[in-house]
Amino acid sequence: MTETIEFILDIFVIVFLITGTFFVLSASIGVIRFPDVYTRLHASTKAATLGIAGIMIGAFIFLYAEHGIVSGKLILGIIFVLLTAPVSAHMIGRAAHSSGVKPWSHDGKTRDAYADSLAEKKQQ
Amino acid sequence: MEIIMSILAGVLFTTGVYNLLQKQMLRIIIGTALISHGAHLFILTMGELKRGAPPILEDGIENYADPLPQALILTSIVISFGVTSLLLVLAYRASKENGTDNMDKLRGSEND
Amino acid sequence: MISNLAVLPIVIPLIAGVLAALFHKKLKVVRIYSQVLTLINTAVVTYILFYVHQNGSVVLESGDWMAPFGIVLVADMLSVALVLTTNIVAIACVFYAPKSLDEKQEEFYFYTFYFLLITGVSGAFITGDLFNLFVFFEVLLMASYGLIVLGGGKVQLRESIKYVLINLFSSMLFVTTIAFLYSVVGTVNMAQIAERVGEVEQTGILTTIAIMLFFVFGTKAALFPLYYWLPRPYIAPNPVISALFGALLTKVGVYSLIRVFSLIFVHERDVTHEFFVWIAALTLIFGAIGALSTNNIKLVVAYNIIPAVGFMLLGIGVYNSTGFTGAIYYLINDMIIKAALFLLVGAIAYLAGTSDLRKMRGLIHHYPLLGWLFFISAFVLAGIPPFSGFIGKLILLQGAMEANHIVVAIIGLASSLLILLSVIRIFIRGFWGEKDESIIPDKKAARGFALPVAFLLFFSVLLGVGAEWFYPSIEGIGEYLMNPQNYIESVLKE
Amino acid sequence: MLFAVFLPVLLAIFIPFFSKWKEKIHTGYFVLLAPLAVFIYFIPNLGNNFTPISQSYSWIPSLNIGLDFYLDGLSLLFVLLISGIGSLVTLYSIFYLHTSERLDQFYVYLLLFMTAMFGVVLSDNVFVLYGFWELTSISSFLLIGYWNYKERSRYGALKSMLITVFGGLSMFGGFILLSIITETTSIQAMIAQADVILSSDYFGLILALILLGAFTKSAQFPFHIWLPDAMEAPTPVSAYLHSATMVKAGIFLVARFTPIFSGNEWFFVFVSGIGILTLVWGSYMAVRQTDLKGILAFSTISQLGMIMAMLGFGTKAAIFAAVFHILNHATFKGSLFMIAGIVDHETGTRDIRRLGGLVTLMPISATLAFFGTFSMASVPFPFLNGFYSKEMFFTTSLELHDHSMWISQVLSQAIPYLAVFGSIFTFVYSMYLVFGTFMGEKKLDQLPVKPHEAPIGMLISPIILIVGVVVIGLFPNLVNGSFIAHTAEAIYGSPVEKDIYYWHGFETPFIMSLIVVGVGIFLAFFRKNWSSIYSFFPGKLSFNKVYDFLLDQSEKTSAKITNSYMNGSIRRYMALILIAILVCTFTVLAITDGFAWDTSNLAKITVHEVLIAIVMAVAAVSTIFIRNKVGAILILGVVGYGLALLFVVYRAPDLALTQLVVETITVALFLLCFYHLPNLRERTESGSQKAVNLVISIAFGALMTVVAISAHSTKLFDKISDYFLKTSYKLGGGDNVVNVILVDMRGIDTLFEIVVLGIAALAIYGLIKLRNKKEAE
Amino acid sequence: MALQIILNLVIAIMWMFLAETYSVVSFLKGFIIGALLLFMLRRFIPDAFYLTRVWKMIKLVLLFIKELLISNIDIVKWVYKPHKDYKPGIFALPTELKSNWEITMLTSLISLTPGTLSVSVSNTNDTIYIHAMDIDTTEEAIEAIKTTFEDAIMEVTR
Amino acid sequence: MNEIIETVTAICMVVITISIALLLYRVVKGPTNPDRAVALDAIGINLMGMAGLVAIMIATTRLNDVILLIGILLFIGTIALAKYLEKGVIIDRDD
Ligand code: NA
Ligand code: NA
Repeated sequence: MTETIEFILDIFVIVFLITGTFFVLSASIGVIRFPDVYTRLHASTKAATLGIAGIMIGAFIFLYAEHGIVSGKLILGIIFVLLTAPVSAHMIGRAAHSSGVKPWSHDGKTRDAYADSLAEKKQQ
Repeated sequence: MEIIMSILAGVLFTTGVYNLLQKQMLRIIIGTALISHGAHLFILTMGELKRGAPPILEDGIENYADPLPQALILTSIVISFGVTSLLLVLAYRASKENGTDNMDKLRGSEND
Repeated sequence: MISNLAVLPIVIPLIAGVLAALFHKKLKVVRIYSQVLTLINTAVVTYILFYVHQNGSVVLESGDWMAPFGIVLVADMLSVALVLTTNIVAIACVFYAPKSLDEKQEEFYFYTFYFLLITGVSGAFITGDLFNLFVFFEVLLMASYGLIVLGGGKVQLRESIKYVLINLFSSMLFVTTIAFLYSVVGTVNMAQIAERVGEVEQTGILTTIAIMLFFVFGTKAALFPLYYWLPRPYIAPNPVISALFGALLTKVGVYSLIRVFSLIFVHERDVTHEFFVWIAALTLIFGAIGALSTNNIKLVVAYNIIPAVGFMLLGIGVYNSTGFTGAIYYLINDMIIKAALFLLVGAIAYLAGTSDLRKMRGLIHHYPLLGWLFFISAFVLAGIPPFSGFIGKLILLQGAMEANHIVVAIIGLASSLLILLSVIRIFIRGFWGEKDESIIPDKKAARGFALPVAFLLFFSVLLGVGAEWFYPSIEGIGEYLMNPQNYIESVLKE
Repeated sequence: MLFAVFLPVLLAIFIPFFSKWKEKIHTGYFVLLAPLAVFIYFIPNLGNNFTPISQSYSWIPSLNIGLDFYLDGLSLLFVLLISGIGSLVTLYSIFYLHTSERLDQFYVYLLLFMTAMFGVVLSDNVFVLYGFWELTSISSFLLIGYWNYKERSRYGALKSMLITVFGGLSMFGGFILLSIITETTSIQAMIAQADVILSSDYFGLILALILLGAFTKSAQFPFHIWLPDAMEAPTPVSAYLHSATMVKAGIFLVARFTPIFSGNEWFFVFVSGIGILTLVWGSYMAVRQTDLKGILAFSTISQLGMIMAMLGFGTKAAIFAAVFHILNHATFKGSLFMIAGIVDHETGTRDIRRLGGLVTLMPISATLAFFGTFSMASVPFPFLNGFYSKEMFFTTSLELHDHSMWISQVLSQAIPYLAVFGSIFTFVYSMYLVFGTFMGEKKLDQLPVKPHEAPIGMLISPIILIVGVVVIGLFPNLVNGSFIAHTAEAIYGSPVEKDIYYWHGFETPFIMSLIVVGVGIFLAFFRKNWSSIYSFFPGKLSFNKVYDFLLDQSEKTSAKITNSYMNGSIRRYMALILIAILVCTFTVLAITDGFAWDTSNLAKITVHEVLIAIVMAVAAVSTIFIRNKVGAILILGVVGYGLALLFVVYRAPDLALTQLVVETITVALFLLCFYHLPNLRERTESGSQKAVNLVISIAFGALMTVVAISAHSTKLFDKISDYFLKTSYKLGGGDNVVNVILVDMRGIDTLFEIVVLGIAALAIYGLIKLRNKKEAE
Repeated sequence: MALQIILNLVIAIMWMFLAETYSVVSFLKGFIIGALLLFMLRRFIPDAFYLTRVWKMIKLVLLFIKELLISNIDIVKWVYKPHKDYKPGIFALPTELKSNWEITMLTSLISLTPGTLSVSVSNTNDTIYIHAMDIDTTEEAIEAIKTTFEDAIMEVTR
Repeated sequence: MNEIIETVTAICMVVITISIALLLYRVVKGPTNPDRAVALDAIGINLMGMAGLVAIMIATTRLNDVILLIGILLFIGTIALAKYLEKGVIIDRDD
């Protein structure tokens, strides 16, 4: 019985680790491939965050299955990352925008409602 | 692995020294930071790598990593931090006061 | 526990420094407090010196961790004698400080930095642990950084950066070298390192490490070709700070060289010590040339640090008990006279309104006392009898000649002449000559400056004229250094 | 004798108190007590039954330095000379120096000098002798610089000090070697071991070093150049130090060591060669001087050369003659200086071209001068002591030892001719001196002061000396057996019995004297016609110019050398330091065969660690190329975080934690401090500079790596850490061994690490706050 | 709400005393019993039953996670697409939420939604500017989602 | 089974290192500072993952602190960096 459970848990570990790592790698590739800082933010905040959560869950399960350790701090770490990632992304996005980075566009026409509204305000 | 780490630490020293030989304060200070990283890595390496568990005693574990280099590095990290912080503020003040961050222009003459 | 004596010279200034930070704004209090505590500390150290002289080295195993596992503090004659000299210099400086510093500088923790500098220096002298030596180096360096940037204007800030950078580099080289040494001998306790190095007769890698350590300490000690950083940063701050630097900082480097190359790395002397002798010769030459190169009186004194260090290194390099005795005698003498000279040129520059020799003349008409103090200092510096410089030089040269290093000894003599020329110029061009009527003499300030200097010169004369009271003990240290087994046994107690 | 030596200094201490009354009583009267007392104290030693006396006072016994005084014939001669002439000079100075001068300083220096001089001649301990020796230089320096508002004074003072201290230091070196070889510091004990010294490998060096001391002090060619400039001192000083006493210290030294050195032929070559050269050069140069004191200075140089030469001959007769001439020279030269001073004092000038015909205005001085100069010129009159010694000089120059080396043989042949040559010029300048000043036409219009005879007080001292000249001239044997024979014996080593006769017979020496007088008169008469030969030695080539050049260059070249590397550039400093470290360490590594390569004790290599290493390396390298400051700082952060990761990988969680926090704060601080500073610029250094930087940095990194690998491959001992692991819990009460080490076993490290951080905080606070205050003001 | 939590805790501890077993399990039992009690007596206690709020929170978190998963798959698709055929841009999204806390939650949720990333909030707190990977397809779709989010957040906070 | 986990962990480790290397490229390349910030943030997250993997490798919970700390510092660091890039200050001051 316990062996089966352990086996299943191990499978879980492997699955979590692999998917997690896959997402992390994808995020990095995204950061390389995407054309501007905003699109890169998409990649890094989302894929990397999830990936890391996957790896951590894998580690959590592993430590529980192999050593019977329930590591609260790991869970805390996951939650923390999940909660903070979008905030970080928002902050970087805002910083990028206010430091004048224009969003990339496929046809050269920038669609930027924010910049437009700022320009309007200035005119007023 | 020790050899690779020695090489890495050597690379840190190389890049650190190269930066140290530049003119701009920022580069120079970055150089010192790299050198201290290199030094710490050397200490760690000299204590042999991966020879056991982290040096936190647990029942049933016989082999531990050498704790002494770790203690020494810890002391050194804190000290380097203090020095680097001071150096940073000093560099900032010096470049503000002298109007340049180019050390080559901060040679001075003997009677000032 | 009598062995706790060893920690007092470190702890007293440490506590004093911390407390001084607490009421740093109350200048009147903090001045007297600092002066009193310096005197108390000196008294304690004097007692320790007598105790050690009577009963032998005091070894403190901190936290009761037996050597070599814990950090040991070793108060032997060498370290305590140097700590005492440090405190004598400190007395002069702490009484000079209120007259020389402006109140802003005093308020901004001068006295704290000052005490911690003493802490660091004393700690470096006393510790028996190589890594702990690094830590104390950092304490004294950090305190010196604090002092050098104190109230920094353009020049000071500029020179401080260079000073910090070079020292930072050499510190990092130091820790790395300690790591290498640890890898080979598996310990950082100096006595045990010495024992272990002796057991394997200093294999090649150990000699290489020894040379690296030499460069670490040599940079701090300002030896050829490592001294470039020293002169200008040393004259940038207030004279009292220059005096503390000139008297103490490089000397810690010299002390470390003496310790390490008498205790630990003594088995490949054909490589190491022979090398030192020639480095010493070059240091003597280039230092003296440097001192002659400038008309800035502060810079002249700063450059004069270098040949003095060359003399001491010569004493280490010849590796005989006479050489060590001379090096130590000279070291003690030099700590005192360098402090006196820095304080003096500081006072002169302050009173003359310039440190450019070409712009001063006839000062002796206004400030005769300072003039004569300077005159005497010049001869102490050049090693003219009967002052302390002479005794040190005599023993050193004897040591060098005993070791058949005649050429280097003669270089030493030649550099003495250049040294004399470099400082007597200041007397001739600055003090002699027609009275400069444009100067409105500040007699009171001059007296205030002169007293601490006279205090130091008193010791210099005492060490010369009263050499008989000191020499046998210092000779004892020289012999003690030639037998490292004594140190090892007193620490490891086998 | 201790008291006698230090009496002048003791007296000097009271001078400042005494000078309060100086308006009423001249300080000089008080000072006079010292030399007079010493003179009287030593006078009783004169007599035929003299035996050397030694007295010892302990000073630094453990260094074998003691106040060991030794009074033999040699030191007796000098002590009496110093105290005797000292008394006369002091007396003379009372009238020479007005009370409006800074007399207290003058007399303090003078007393200091007396002590120094007594010390030099009485000390048996080489190092004490050296000490007093330097003290004579110092006091001479102060006396020459007495009127230091004059540029020439300062110049002369420095010159004399540099040259004499140079010699002193050299002599000191010789003394140290002697003391090492003989294991004693007593001169007498060294003399007893003369054979040991002579056979030593270092004998040549010792000889050279000690002779350098003697030659500089006694103004021997080419070190004589300081003496003419020393004439800037007040005339009493010139008479005393720079003619009668201090300059004879070198003679004394050579005499003192003659028992040791004369056993070697090089002693003859050097001492006689230099001596005779000095004689010739000094007398030759004296003729072209126009300053009275200048003539006397060169005259002194040449006379000193003559004495030196005789000491070098080393024969019994020569030594006797040398000793005799020391005494004679002191008498006539001392008096001549005083007269020159009188002339200066009374006429306001010493320029002989502006003087003339003073004999009618200053008859006493003129008379004295005639005796003095004629004695100096060794005119064969039976009442002039100078003639006797000159005659002996000629005699001894003909009776030299046989020598084996060719150089000494050549020298032996040349000496008589050179002696005559030098003596001719001596005759010429002597005549020029006395006739130029006192005879011929009066040029009163050229004098600043209307001349008249000096006050009697000023004349007493020269009169006494000239009386000495005449008395010795008439009764030379008066001073012989009771006095100078002891001196000669002390130098020669065995009794020197010699009667002094006026008439030796019509032999070679007398012929030489006649030649001297004959040619001398001729040359003196037609001096103006041949003096153009001096232009063959243009001033530019003189040794003075060499000195000036050296002194000037000592500063200029030093500045050039020093400025070439001390240019304030931190890059340059670092580069030089690094190169030094590199060269030396690699060399040592190579010669000690320190490199080691042992792969048996390595941790397993894993791909990810290698990759981390590569990432860190790439990041580190890219700090060099990046141009954006924030980017550079962030990359530095990457390296730091990478290191933290390595700490994680290598089982050091505590380190990782600390590194993370520290790295983050550091990066933040970097950003904070460098936000307002300009962005990174393209590196503008030249290609060669870049190459140098690159080579240095790569070599340095390689050095560290190589040493690290070697150190790792040579683990020779067990680590003390095993003990920590074993005892951490038991004794330290903690299971985190690193923590236990930090807070317990190495608690001091931790305490002071915190101290370092605290100081840093205070310093940073000071840096920021002090600026704010300054800006507020 | 605080009162309810304290009451619940007190009940749980009281239960432990009553049961005379001091373990996590008995504490949990007591806690559940307390919660039930509070639920039953909710009419007599001021404020709404606090666990409903907790439940809503959990729902919000689940929503959060769901959106996260979806958005990640989207992103990965974009990452590996050979051609850059998306049309990114920034658009404005008006919101009714007022407090900083609420807006932060909303922007975070939006950031985790497929294809969108909040970039800024206007000074007046009434408009959120959002960067979209594909502006044409998302601009309408987001309107619907926004209301869901706003409701969910307001349920938790108000 | 454990060997498989070991292998998987090792592979994951390598992959993440590669991922960090890619991000490093972005840090160096930029082109804007916000780009660097993004990449740096991602590197931080990668580091957390690595620490988690190491924890699996040497089977210890001692690294949990490290993981959590990286998370916290990363968040603080990113926020600070973003504010810095926006305004040039990290801590708002009243003056
Ligand atoms: Na001048
Ligand atoms: Na001048």
